[in-house]
Amino acid sequence: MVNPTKSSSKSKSKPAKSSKNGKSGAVGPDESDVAASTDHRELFRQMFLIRQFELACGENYSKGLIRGFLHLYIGQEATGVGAISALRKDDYIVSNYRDHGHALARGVDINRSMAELFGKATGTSKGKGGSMHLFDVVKGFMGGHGIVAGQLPLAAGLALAQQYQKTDGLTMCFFGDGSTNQGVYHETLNLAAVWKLPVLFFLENNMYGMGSSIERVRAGGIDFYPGLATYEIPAVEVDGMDVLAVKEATEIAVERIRAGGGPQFIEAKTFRFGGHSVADGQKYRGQEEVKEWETRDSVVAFPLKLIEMGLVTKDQINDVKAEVYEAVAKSVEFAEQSPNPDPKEIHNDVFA
Amino acid sequence: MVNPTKSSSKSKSKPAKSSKNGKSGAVGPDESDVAASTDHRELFRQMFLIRQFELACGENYSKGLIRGFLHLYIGQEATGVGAISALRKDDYIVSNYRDHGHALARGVDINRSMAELFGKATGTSKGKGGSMHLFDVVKGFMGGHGIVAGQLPLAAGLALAQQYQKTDGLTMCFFGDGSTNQGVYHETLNLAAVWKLPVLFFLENNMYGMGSSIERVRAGGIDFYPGLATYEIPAVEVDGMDVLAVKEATEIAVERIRAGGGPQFIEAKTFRFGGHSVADGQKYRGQEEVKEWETRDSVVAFPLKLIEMGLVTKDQINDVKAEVYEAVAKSVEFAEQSPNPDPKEIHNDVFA
Amino acid sequence: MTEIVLREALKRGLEEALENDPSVFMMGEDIGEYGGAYAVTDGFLKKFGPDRIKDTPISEQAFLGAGIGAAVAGLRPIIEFMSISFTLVAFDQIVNMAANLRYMSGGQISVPMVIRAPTGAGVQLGATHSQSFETWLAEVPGMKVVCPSNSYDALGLMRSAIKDNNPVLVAEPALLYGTKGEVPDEYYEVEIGKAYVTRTGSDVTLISYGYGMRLVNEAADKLAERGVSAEVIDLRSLSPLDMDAIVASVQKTNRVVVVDTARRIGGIMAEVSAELQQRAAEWLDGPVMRVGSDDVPWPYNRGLEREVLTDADDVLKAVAEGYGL
Amino acid sequence: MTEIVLREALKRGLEEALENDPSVFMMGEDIGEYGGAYAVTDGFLKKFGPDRIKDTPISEQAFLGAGIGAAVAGLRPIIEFMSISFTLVAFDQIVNMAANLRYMSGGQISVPMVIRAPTGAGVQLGATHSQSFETWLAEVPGMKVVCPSNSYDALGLMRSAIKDNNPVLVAEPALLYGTKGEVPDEYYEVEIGKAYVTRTGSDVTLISYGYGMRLVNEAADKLAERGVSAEVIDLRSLSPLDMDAIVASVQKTNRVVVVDTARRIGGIMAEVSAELQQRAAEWLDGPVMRVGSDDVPWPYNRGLEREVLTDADDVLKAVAEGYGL
Ligand SMILES: Cc1ncc(C[n+]2csc(CCOP(=O)(O)OP(=O)(O)O)c2C)c(N)n1
Ligand SMILES: Cc1ncc(C[n+]2csc(CCOP(=O)(O)OP(=O)(O)O)c2C)c(N)n1
Ligand SMILES: [Mg+2]
Ligand SMILES: [Mg+2]
Repeated sequence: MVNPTKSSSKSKSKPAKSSKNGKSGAVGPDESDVAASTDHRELFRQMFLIRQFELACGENYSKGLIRGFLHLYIGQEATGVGAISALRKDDYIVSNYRDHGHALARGVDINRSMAELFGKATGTSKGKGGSMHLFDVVKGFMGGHGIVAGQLPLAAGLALAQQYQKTDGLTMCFFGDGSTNQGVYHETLNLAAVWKLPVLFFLENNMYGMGSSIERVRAGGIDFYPGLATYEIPAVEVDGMDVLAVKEATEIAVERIRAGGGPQFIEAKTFRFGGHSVADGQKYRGQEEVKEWETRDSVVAFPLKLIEMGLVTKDQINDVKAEVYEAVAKSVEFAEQSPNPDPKEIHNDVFA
Repeated sequence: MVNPTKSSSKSKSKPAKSSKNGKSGAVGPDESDVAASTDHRELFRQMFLIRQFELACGENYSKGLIRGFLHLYIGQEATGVGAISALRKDDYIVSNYRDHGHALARGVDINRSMAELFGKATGTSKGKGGSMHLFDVVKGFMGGHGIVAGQLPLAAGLALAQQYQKTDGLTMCFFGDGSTNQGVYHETLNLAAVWKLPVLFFLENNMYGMGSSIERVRAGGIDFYPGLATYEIPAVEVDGMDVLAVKEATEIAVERIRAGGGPQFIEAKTFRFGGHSVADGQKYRGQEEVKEWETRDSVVAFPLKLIEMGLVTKDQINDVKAEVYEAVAKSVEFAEQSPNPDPKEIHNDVFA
Repeated sequence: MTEIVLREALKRGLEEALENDPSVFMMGEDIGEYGGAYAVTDGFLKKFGPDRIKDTPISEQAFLGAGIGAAVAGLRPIIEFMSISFTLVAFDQIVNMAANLRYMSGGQISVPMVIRAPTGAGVQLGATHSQSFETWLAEVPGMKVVCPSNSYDALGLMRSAIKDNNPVLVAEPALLYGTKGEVPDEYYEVEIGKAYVTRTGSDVTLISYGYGMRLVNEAADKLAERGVSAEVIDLRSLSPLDMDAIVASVQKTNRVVVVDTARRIGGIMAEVSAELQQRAAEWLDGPVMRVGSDDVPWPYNRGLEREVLTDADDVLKAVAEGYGL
Repeated sequence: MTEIVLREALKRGLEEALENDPSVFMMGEDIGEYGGAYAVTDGFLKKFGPDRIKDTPISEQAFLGAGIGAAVAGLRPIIEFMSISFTLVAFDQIVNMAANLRYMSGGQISVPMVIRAPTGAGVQLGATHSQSFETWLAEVPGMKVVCPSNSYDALGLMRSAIKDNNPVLVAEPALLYGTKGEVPDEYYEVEIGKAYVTRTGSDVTLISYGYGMRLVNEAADKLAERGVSAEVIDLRSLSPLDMDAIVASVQKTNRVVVVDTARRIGGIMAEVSAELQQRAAEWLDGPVMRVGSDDVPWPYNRGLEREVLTDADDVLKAVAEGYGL
């Protein structure tokens, strides 16, 4: 069992400190490793892609081209990217309604993702799912899901199949702090533990469930991972603003699961820089808190650090950026130009 | 906060040892106290009454005079009697479907209770509720409830009203080990803790949920109380076969609640000597385990101990027994002779 | 008379009750600091304080159930769900506890509780957020279910719901929160269990409720243009259902179309249709025509959602098909 | 042909699938060591082992939801609920997940899962344990719902349900587990979505399903005694609903009574009745008569429960009232 790291930060308005535990904390990369450098660039590319994608989503929501509920991942990029980078292609990922970042990090096609948000026939779900319901089964991306914590048993079931079929695949399940107050969360943790399912519970603790600071709605404070001991599920905390720390913590957990260790739990402390959804005026929190977290923006800090460490050059970063700008612009173009689904489509996909 | 006592017993087939913690363990009564002697006799009377009542229920089920599901409390008498003896009249009690013992310990009329099981018009619920749904609102007995763990939020809500109305009353909620696997259990614990509700969560851990030994269906072993730390709810374990230990542990918890300490949790280790319901053949467990627990039968052991300590005489015990035999016989007679409800009754009590 | 939007009418009903009755309090997710997902409770926390405006964890089973307990103990809780779609996670508490407790206790218990929830499709929220479970809950004995289509009824029904000694679901059509309507300045209530004839007519009866009233009104206007006189009934209360009012109208017009913006299949309009057979078959000049949305999950795409969602044209088509008008 | 009770028929269907298809497995409370609350899975644990016969915690949301996940990944889980009343705690998973996933994913996902649950009142289990939620789930697009009334259908429907690539609820009438019926020795299936005319007749069509078939058969016998020839239809499948078969029969008899032992109000028979209006109104000599149990929670007392529960006499009364037969 991994010993939970004790969080040093107890105040709700302070960004989580990097974990002090060397195992899950940020560790400097081996500077001579070219592959690692490519990896780093790739991690940055994904984070930057997500950021730009989300910004484009926000813009197109304002224009009325994206509708319904839109939950952006801005601020949490390091978490999803770090976590998913530790997976294999045959693993499953299950997400909630804040799913764009997870989908893109998984390599779900950006054009089809944007098209889904535009509700187009070329979208991942043919325009039937929308922002909250990106799916790409070929990529093992088993959906965004709209009901808080409703996705947890799905993940347990996918993992059950992996176990039943005697593979060493696993299922990674993302969920937020607020969703731990749904009963089904607890039911699923217990079930996974009793059956030793190969599932990685990944809590993105961004300190708020919609307008509710966890401290107002949760007994037990801002740290969730110690509670996992109740279910005998090994749990660690990691700094969700540090992509390498997240990656490493996830790699360790993944290894344990593949070795038959049963479910594992990671709590990443992170923050959404914007509102819960684009309709949220954030009356419930002060801007200082947001500003403070923004100083740790991984999309800004990570490339700077890479340059500082001499792992990549400024030019390389700029190249990545240029590539991303183009990809996102193209995805919007693709989405705009894609056709709406045929009205007859409403009757398809009800039954298999 | 009360420090959880560590259970010394880890085997499923061993009766729980008396708690080593003096606070919640059995403490010899003050021998010179006449009032205490009456109390002891009363505790015994209640336990013996429940036992005889339950035996009578079983008999009348065999005769077909009681129908539906019938869950007997035999073996667990010390738990309910000890717990409820620590309450005030203005406190509420909420139970599950195994509710006869709780109702009788609360002083719900034995005739009307038996009549309810017979489905008669004179029953506590006019024959509409049956065994699983005894209610006596005047006595603060807020029901037996049939859906596993469904009664927990009801209890939290009653406690919320007590808090809202600024009384120092509290609500005691009984539930079984199996019910802790329902999500609503966790939702309720958290809610009660966040709002500091005056509710006493009383777990009757009889080691089985129907045919499922807790060890097969629960991660975390046979001890539940340590997990309450997650919710910051003070929790203790007590020997549920020892009526005085239960009473004392409950008194301490009750006091804390009345003093504004918020929710408290007691786990009583106990055992049902019979099947889950009268229809259960108990294929899932060996008879040695049952036999071992039966050696600790409080209905037998408690009066012997009282006599041994010179607190009551054998005659006094026999007087109590005679009184109980008569009361139970009369209750059956009352139930048998009571009229069935008028068929028109089906339309009453749907709306207020 | 003042003109206010439906959201304001609901708000006024809640505010009044909170002001006048100390046993009234509210619970729900983000109703306090956030001000409510649809801003119905905006400003309440400041005005009434955290003891009466209780922000809850995302624990619908627990807080709905706690509402039941508080009601049983004599308070009058008002529970907000962010969406009627989320009532599903608390269905056991609503159906098995709130609605059954009185009966199971032989009448010892009453549950004077209001459940409020935005309902219906139409704003591209997709399959899990666009449902209309008021039609299921209307089938549960022990529950009352109302659904206002305008500001007047919203305030009047809210007053009655809060005063009622039973669990009452107030289904609030999400598409109508911003719709204006006149509300008297003097006190009034709208009785639960009474439908309302919003327009009298002689040729055909159109029956709906909530957002569906938009459609039947539009259809009635178009019918009037071609000289067909439609009588329009707003159910307002799905349970108890005012079959007397429906039957009386059908006896007059001899033609009827029932309309639900929820799915056409099942639900309250199947019930109205079936019951009309029993109570007014001999008065009918044709079949009870039933109009509703397609029997598929709600899609996200705007065009698809519009395609699924029934509209005034469907109502006109049904009038024509059923009665040649 | 062999005569076996309905429980045995279900058991045979399950056993066969477990034997022949390694992707089939079962989950549920006490289906293993205990042998199942209604003994349907008795002996399975020993025969198939704990990997395939999974005893679960009392966590309906989690294990039903895990069934969905396993189905999505290509397995064929069969989930047992101890009572259909307990599906309520998992309604969100069933309705919002199992039934919606395919649509929300644009057809990428299928959920080949069977949910089994005893249904119905009649054994004095009271308000919370006697319900019939198959009628609600039959209204959910993406779900299939079947309910056998005899051993033949129980086995045939179970085979089809397990082979189906969609979530299928098999509602098992609790009162019929011990009822005998003939079952062919050779392999057969009963197609989901097809009703069955169990008795042909010319004067009136009686429609029911599950335990209700007892009533309509009894009523048909009594009608025959007085020379009235009843056609009897067993829906077998509540969704898809075989309206074609129903309409065909009504076109022949011109009279119809729909019968549910669940509550008369709402549910599947309201749907059949409403739809008959649209599709066969011109063939009907009278109103679609609807028979069902009283609109109250289920009481415990035997006499009261019998009073609430509809019976063959109610069916006869409806035939007389509606059609003077
Ligand atoms: C059962 C249910 N209740 C309420 C909601 C409305 N809702 C959607 S997201 C959300 C907050 C969830 O917070 P958290 O789990 O922390 O995730 P985050 O949005 O912070 O990523 C709420 C209340 C819902 N979708 N489902
Ligand atoms: C939601 C739900 N699922 C299943 C059941 C069936 N059931 C009734 S009691 C029971 C076992 C409960 O065990 P426990 O909580 O330990 O209480 P005990 O019977 O041991 O007192 C089960 C599974 C139910 N009533 N409700
Ligand atoms: Mg959050
Ligand atoms: Mg137990």
